[in-house]
Amino acid sequence: MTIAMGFGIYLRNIKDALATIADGMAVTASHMIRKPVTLEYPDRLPDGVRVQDTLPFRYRGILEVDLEICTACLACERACPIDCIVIEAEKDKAAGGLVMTRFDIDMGKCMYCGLCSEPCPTGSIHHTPEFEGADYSLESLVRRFVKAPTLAYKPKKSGEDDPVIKPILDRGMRYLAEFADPDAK
Amino acid sequence: MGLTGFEVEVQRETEDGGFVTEDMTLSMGPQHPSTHGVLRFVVRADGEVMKEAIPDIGYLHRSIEKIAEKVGWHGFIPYTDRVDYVAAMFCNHGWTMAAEKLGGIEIPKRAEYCRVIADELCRIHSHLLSVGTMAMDIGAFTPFTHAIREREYLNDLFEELCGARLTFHYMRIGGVGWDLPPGWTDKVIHFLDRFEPIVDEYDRLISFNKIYVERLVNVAVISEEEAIDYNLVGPNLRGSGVSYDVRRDDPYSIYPELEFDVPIGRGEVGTLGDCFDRYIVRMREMRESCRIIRQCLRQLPDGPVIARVPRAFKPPAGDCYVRLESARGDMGWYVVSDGTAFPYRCKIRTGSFAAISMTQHVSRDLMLADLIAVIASFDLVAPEIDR
Amino acid sequence: MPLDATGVHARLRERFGEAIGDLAGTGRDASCSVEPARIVEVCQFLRTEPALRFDCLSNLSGVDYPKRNAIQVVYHLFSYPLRHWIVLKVDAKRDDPVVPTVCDVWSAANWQEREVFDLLGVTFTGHPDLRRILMPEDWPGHPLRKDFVEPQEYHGISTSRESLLRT
Amino acid sequence: MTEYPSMESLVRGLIDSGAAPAGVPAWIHQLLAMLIFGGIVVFGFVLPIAGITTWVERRVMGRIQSRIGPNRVGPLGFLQWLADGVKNMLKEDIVPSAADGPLFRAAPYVVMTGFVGSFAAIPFGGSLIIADVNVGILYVTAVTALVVVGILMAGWASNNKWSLLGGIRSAAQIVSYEIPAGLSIFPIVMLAGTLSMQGIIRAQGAAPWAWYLFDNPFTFVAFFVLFVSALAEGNRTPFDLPEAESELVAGFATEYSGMRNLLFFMAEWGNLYVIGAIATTLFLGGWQIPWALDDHPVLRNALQFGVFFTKSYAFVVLAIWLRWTLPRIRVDQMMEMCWKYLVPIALVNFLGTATWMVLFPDGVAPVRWLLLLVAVVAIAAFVRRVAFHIRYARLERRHLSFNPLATARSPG
Repeated sequence: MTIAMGFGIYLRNIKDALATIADGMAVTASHMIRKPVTLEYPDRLPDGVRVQDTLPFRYRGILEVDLEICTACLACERACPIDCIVIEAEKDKAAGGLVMTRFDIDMGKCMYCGLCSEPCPTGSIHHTPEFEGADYSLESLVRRFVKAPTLAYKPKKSGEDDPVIKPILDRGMRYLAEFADPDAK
Repeated sequence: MGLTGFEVEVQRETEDGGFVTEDMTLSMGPQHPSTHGVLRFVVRADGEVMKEAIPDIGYLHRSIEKIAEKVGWHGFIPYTDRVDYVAAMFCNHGWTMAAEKLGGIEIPKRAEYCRVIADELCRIHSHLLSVGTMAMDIGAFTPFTHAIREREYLNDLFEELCGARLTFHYMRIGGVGWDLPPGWTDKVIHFLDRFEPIVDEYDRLISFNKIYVERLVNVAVISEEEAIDYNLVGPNLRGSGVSYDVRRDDPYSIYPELEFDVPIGRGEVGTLGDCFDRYIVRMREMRESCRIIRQCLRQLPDGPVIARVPRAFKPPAGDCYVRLESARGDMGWYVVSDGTAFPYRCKIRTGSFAAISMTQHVSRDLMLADLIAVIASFDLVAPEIDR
Repeated sequence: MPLDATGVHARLRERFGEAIGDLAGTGRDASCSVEPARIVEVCQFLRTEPALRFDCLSNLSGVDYPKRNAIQVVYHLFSYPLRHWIVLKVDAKRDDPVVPTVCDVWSAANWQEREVFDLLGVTFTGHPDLRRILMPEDWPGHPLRKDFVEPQEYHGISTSRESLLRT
Repeated sequence: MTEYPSMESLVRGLIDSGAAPAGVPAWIHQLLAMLIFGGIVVFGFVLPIAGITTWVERRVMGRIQSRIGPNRVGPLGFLQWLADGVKNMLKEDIVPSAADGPLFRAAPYVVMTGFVGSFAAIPFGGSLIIADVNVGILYVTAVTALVVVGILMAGWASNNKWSLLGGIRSAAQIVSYEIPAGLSIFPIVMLAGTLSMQGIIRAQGAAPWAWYLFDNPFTFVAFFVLFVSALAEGNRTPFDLPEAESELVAGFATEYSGMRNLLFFMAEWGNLYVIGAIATTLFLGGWQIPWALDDHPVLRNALQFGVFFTKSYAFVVLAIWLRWTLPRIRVDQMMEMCWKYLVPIALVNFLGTATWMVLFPDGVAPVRWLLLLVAVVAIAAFVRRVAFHIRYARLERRHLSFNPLATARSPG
């Protein structure tokens, strides 16, 4: 009796092994016929397509600052949990406002959390879809946005009318509406 | 032909004519293909049979608990992404839950739904990696790539939801960072429609493969009592037949409003509590997660997704302990506040930490190859252990 | 029958009297302090008493309170059969923190105590394998103490990187 | 049956026709001719086939895994194997200081010898064989066993515990699986009445029902036993325990780098073809073609070579396909499978075939037809299953991803 049962188990083991292996092989065989899903980044993309352009709006890539609309409020510097942003600005009566002498971001330290772009009042500091940031030295990863002392932007009550600044500000506000301000629809 | 310093098993004759054999000490890891990051095991083996495997951790210790004391309540959220980077959403959720509990913040309904949808997607995300690497550790590489392929779609979804593929930083104290993007829910539905058959296919490819089953059944059997005694959690605990899921039994967020089953190991092909049970629980949990996401998307209410929380968030002094069901089970956050803008102490008790403390106990007298199956079946994730 | 924290606390008071402090906090976070010397006894009681049956040590953590000159070891206990909770807090002296181990009560305590020993320097007497767990064996100090100062270098390796921002 | 001119007679013919200088002993001619033919076979066939198999393996694996595989070097990435070979040759040849130098250096050559040596007796066509020795099949099984010596040497000499475990596993595995493999060769040897490779092929026919595979139910089973044992001897998944990546890092090859590492893997991939050639010779009618073509020896040999190569290479693809489907078995299960499953079954086949030969000395035609039908039905069922899988879970990236690239047709 037990011998017969044991032999039954023996045969069942063989049957199970053959059946499950065959089914697994059918799955893999079916994949040989299906299309692969690989995207051949970066050099074999369809004509004229940049991956950066296809990324979603919320994508948190390398940080960019539009100095034209930066109010030098230091909200981003305070929000950054790893202190990778440094801003230096001082009041200058002659120039009529805050003058920024330094706006540095160490992209080697940045962890792309997006906390800096949330409190920004104008959408000046924002993430771009750019993600290819490899470089040869740590020093070159520090992005220094202020080339020469710059007057900080002052929001106008009547709305912006400077034709140079307006599109930039519009972009910033749109960014805020869609990205940074969670309440906006 | 100098072969000095070669500590292999040596047979020597003893005085009474018998043989003594020396054990071989193997250092498995921290650089070893199947130690899931940087774990190390000091294995004492007699040929292929292990006498003991002593885990040695700390290679991925990034002092996240200490960082918590330095960066403030909001600023710590991105760091929680790194606690368990395979399933970052849960750590986001745990930290924000703890902070909200301390600060007494009500969060909007829609935010709860967004959190649960993200959590469950993340659970699938994490379980896919777990079952995939498990198959790879057992020697089948193809299931791993299939799992990663599906995971890639999830990454796309997460990228659209929160702008990052791995370190999400989606949740905020008081809600979530962003509402679901337009058209995103349709994509999730499409994903689920496609994913559910893929799970079946995955089952046919590997789960019930005779060789695979034989490798896993009756290996490292953990009884119910042992599992609780060692504080195993999540799929590892349920694999031992304990029907306990924080989502169901100690509900948080909107889980009481949702209908789902808690799969437990049944020992259908071997002994209850073996590696196969732990594995198959994960496979079944992915299906349940699909069910939960579908319900959430159906019931999704309108409204804001974040409550008004001051930037200088200072919860009153006190401590709290919150638990949530992460991909690796019950994750405990013990957070102490002293009323300042910086957390006073944050202790993260993770599922993998308990599981790895158990490996030494369960790995006695297993084969060397079984140790790999045990590591994989526990779903050990090194960053979560070391933090 | 699951008990709430008050019920568990009442049972403990009944059994151990003054060794158990008052109940503080509400709900899940309701905690009571325990005299360090009697913690093993209390845990053993909590684990074996049929009406309590705390079979799971959910979390064991340590908190440094330099102002009170204490390191507090916090035990979060949970019962799978009865689904109730209690939090125990043990204050150890900061200059010589010694707490008896609860390894024999719950196996889960083994590694969690090692972690508290490593990061806060609490010595758990009677622990079978009290070694550093996360930090290197020869690391000076216990990092989660509030007065811990990170050494400038470890075996000749600098522990910090010069900031490129203020140059 | 037509007596085909063998390569040896070709040599003799060359000597007789005076193409070779006189005054030199005939055996030197013979030896030189052998060397030249051997060189042609090794460098013209064996090494390229091992290399190309790596490319085939990676392409097949890629498709199985929804990937593309190598597609940059040459058309469809075909020249990838050459690029890899050149890269490996240029790499540093590291010998660990604690290793046993001479043994460590020699091991890959021993493995290579065992693998290349087997080609001396493997046929390519009716008259294309280096040496049609009368103990051909015995010679092939014997010389391939040299591989285990090399692997054991590599494992021991590396002075690395992982390598040693790999070497020991390999030894245990190959020694064990020689037995079912040998026992599955016996029925064919009995049926054919010869050990010569060409003799065995000539005893079969070109049509499937004239193959030894369908001769009787026992040879039908013996074929599968042989295939499984051969996979184990070739260290292929599910029997890739000696180099089990997730367990033993890279097993016996852990410490090897550059060209020596390449030699090991060339032997591994080349052995796949050897496995296929043996199975084809024994069970699938070898190079038999339905036409005699006595007047066109070149065409005949080309056709025969084509038939033989196709059959053999089908096994290579099958082994690759198996490798990327199956997990790896454990070392105790490997032994259990050999001694509890394959050896008894092989013994039954052996005895069964002997009995069959006594009962039906001329074979039974209906049984042949029936077995052929079984095989056809099994394949048809399998194809239906594949179709089912394709229908069941479609890979549609279109709806899933926001990424417009996702729907673009990927080249290659």
